[in-house]
Amino acid sequence: MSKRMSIPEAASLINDGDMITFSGFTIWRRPMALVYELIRQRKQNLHLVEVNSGTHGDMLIGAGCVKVWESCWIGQELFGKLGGNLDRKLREGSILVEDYSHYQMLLRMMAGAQGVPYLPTWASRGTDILNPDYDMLAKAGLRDGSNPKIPRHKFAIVEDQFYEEGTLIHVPAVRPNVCIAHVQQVGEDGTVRVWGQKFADEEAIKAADKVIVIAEEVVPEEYLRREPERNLIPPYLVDVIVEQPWGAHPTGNFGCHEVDGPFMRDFYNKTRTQEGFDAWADEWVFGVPDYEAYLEKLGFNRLQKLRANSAYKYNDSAKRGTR
Amino acid sequence: MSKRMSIPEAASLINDGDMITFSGFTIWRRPMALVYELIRQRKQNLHLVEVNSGTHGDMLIGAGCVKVWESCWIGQELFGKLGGNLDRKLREGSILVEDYSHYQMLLRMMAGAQGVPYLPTWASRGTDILNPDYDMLAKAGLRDGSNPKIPRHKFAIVEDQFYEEGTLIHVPAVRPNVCIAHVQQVGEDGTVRVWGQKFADEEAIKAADKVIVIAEEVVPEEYLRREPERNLIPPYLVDVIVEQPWGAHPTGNFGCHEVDGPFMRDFYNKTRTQEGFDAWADEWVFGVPDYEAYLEKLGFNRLQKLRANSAYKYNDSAKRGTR
Amino acid sequence: MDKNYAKPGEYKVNDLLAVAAAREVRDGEVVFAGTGLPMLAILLAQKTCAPHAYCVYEAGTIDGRSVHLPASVGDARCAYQAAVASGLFDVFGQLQRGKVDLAYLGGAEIDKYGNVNTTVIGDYAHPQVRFPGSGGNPDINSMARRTVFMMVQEKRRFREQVDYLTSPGWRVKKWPGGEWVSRQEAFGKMFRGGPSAVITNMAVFRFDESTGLMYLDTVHPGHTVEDVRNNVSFDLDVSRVKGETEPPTHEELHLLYHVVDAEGIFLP
Amino acid sequence: MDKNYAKPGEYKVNDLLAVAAAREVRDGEVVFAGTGLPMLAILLAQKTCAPHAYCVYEAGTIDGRSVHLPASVGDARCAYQAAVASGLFDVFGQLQRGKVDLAYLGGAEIDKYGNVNTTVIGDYAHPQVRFPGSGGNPDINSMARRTVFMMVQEKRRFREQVDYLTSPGWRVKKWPGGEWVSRQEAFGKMFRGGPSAVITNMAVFRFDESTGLMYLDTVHPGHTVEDVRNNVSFDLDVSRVKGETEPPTHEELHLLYHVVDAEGIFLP
Repeated sequence: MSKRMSIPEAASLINDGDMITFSGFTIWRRPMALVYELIRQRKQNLHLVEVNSGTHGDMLIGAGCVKVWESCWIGQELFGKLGGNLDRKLREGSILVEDYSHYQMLLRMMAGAQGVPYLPTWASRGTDILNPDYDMLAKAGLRDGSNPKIPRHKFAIVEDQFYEEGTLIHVPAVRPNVCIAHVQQVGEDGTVRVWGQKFADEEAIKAADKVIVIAEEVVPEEYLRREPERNLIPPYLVDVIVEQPWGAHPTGNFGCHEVDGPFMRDFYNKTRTQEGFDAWADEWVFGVPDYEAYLEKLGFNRLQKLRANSAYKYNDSAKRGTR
Repeated sequence: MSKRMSIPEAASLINDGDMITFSGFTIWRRPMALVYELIRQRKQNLHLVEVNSGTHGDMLIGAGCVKVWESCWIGQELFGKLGGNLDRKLREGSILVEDYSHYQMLLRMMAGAQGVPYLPTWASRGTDILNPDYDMLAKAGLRDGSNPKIPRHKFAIVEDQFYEEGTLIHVPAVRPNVCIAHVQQVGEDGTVRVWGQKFADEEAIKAADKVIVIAEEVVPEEYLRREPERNLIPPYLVDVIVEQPWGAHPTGNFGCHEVDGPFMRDFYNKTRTQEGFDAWADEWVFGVPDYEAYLEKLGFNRLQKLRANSAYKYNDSAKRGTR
Repeated sequence: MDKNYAKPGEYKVNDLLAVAAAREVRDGEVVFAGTGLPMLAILLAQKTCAPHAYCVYEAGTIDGRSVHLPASVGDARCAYQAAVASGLFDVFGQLQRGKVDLAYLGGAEIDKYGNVNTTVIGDYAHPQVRFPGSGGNPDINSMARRTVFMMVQEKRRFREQVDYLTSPGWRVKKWPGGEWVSRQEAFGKMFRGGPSAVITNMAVFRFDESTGLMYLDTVHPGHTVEDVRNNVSFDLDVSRVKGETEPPTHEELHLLYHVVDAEGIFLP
Repeated sequence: MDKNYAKPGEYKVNDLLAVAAAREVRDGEVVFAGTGLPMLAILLAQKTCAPHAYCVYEAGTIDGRSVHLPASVGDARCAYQAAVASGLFDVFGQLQRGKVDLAYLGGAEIDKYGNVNTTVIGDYAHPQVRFPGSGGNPDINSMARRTVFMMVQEKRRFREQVDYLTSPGWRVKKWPGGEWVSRQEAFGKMFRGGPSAVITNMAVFRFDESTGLMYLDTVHPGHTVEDVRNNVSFDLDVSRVKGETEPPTHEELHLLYHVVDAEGIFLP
């Protein structure tokens, strides 16, 4: 009973309206191969809940796949300071945005991962993040309990009884339908190894009901199990395995390849209007039949120049600045 | 400003009445060298708060160092099924015991590590662990807020407002004065690497106000930093470093040495009475000036036969069973 | 496949316990196991009825493929060829998240509702004996889908009511009030199941989930219903006895003595 | 040691920002830094006034010794020779535990109490511009002991009140009611400090912790108090001006351009 699938097969498991989360951090190790395919399959009404977002999220939003976005940050880092598509859709009123802080989003995911309905925190007291006037899911009538994935409250403010330290914030758990993760290595049965920073991958994977893992390479379980301390996730938490080298492009991947900054900047610059987005997508998403064709379009030498040095774990030779 | 100290110097940092926690799990990777020295220095009124206990805890209790013990388990595993000293002291009424479940103790430590006064859980509903008649610190008048380390309540029972999933248990944070940890490797500045299972070490170290790390070996920081994913704790969370090979004996240590079962069984059998304990301590604690003398008394060949095979990470040749 | 059963006298009581417990595992399940007989049971199950079962140890190893039997869940042997070696926060978190299908547990005393005591005999504040304590027993037993208890059959251990309710059965105390209610009522939406079998040296017991009461399911070869009744101090429901417990096969005994516990640690 | 200061014209405004921010670090401190100028500041501090400071990046690396400047806190370069490479739960947990002494932050708008907006311009539900969002700004700013903001000095950015209070200053909203109270009152026992400096292209500002109000501390060489006042849209307290901001030294500039950002990523 192999868990192996192709990118299109894996994408077909995601239903319109699903709550989705992702591996990675801002513009690092995002499951782009599957993100492109979700756009190609024209998914609708997705509910993204992310510890933080980035190029992948802004792309799904630009493509009109997203109805609700709950997170704390979106942008392209050095390569485009806004989530240009989110900015446009929000100004148009065609997307619902619910703001939490970064740590609050992490704790929401951790609560999901740990099977409790909420976690307490001191983070972000005093801010408009807690302003009930800005509870956009409530204003949209989505906190009535009819959707079991949407909690009845954005927050609760609760007094500490144990040490009398004051009022804490309870943030509700997130339990996405699907987590889509891009990682460096997965075993044939599903043991996951992530190199470098783990970001919030463990929490995102454990919080989700279904887990799709796209890996640079599928390796023998026995190999990963020689050092079980280095592995993040056991096989039974992984439902689908896809082998897709370079599957995180244009985002970066520790030990594998650099961020493709020019690609990202081009995306940002061209997609500030919907017409621009559509033209960009016609070229890079709908204009190629699949991810292999996308990589071929990028070309060998462009990718080769992004490859990580195996000692440094990043590319140390490409020109990045002005000197 | 070196953090290096001797075992006696490190032990002298612990004050009578301090709340203490430890690295390890049952009879694995306990900081025994320092535990022996605490007994030798005749510490009094210690308040042990442990995710789980074992030989080290029962030894401190037998020596009369402990006033309060909060945990979920004590024993010597296969080598003595009870915490014989705890059993005796509790029957005598000379120790206060507060029972939580294992996961509750872990969450208490995690709450301390994460800087929140409590965490919620579904664990152990329906049991006498939640029985207010069995809140022994309250019965002893210790939950009046006068000791800032002791929470005002053993538990709180709280309704979930977000998903209406029912009543959760809030368990209070633990913030020990000191965590004493035995690990395999520490860098000169304090970066900690633990091999194999981490148990609850990360939580115990992060929850404590002061951290004493005893290591099999002190190694160059640069060496540990070649693979930062494998390290558990950064230097600034470590206050004191002691190099003490075999410092976990008679408990076992992944990658280093086996549990010394016969030693442990002998301890268990001989210390079921106070007279027995005192005689045992006269031989193994007060009868040797320091840990080096203790190891010398055990002898080279006894220790050598416990040494781990470097591929297996445990000793694969000593006779363990009847075949 | 014809089963080549061993006859009474060809196996010891612990062999039967391990075999009966192993048969509770369904293939592909995630199983929490403790030290001793539970380890034998899950390791045997992986070699017989449930080759794709995953074994999780409380100290923080997942799906180890030990080549030498661990003598404790903290043992370095647990990590050998494991999928993950982490710590308690990982494995207990997965348990709370609902990822554990089955767990093996033990106890000093049990009552007719499956409530177990591993804490004290006698008055809690002034006990006659202090046991090791709860460990993860109540955590696992309140959050796994099914639990199997392995116990010694004695009248004083099978009681109308236990001295201290360490681990929750099918009728429990609801706090803060402490009133006795069904497990289903106490756990509400977070009810996932509960104790599904108690396996002793004499018999296998199961539970009526609506009344919460323990009943006799099968009696081990060499014992009678009457023997069992005489070793239980409450009024045991024997109306549903299905017959004899299936004895170990020679194949299972071979695996136990020559593969699972080849060193003779738990099966001397 | 005599300091060999650079003259106006020998350095750019970002050089001064990085240098001024670096000087806020005390040796041995644990510092949270974000992408860009904050990275330059902590890396410069480690090479000058605070050789034993520890740098923590939000994505999960601690005390890296990068040989190539990271272009993002998620960058693989952050992990080079780090003490620990873990994830957000580790580093935010340490922050909440009170282990972070100082953090560098930024913002699009700031008010006279140091409240910062990085979320929207205009009405929250129908904004004129949507910024990237809070990120960790409010987490760090509510739980670190001191924070230093690095911002662009413009009248429209230094406002009487920000459009959205993303990150808490010295007078904040207390929920659930939303009344304005002092930070000390809002945070109670968990008050640990707060914004200690705002460094812009024109000046350094600090806060009166009792009134919560921002005041002008020093003015950068080449600017006047009047210049600063003209680029602030609230009534700025200039009564405590200490004089000119200490300019960069040639040594600091050398480190910035030839060691810290040798590739010219943030300092072209």
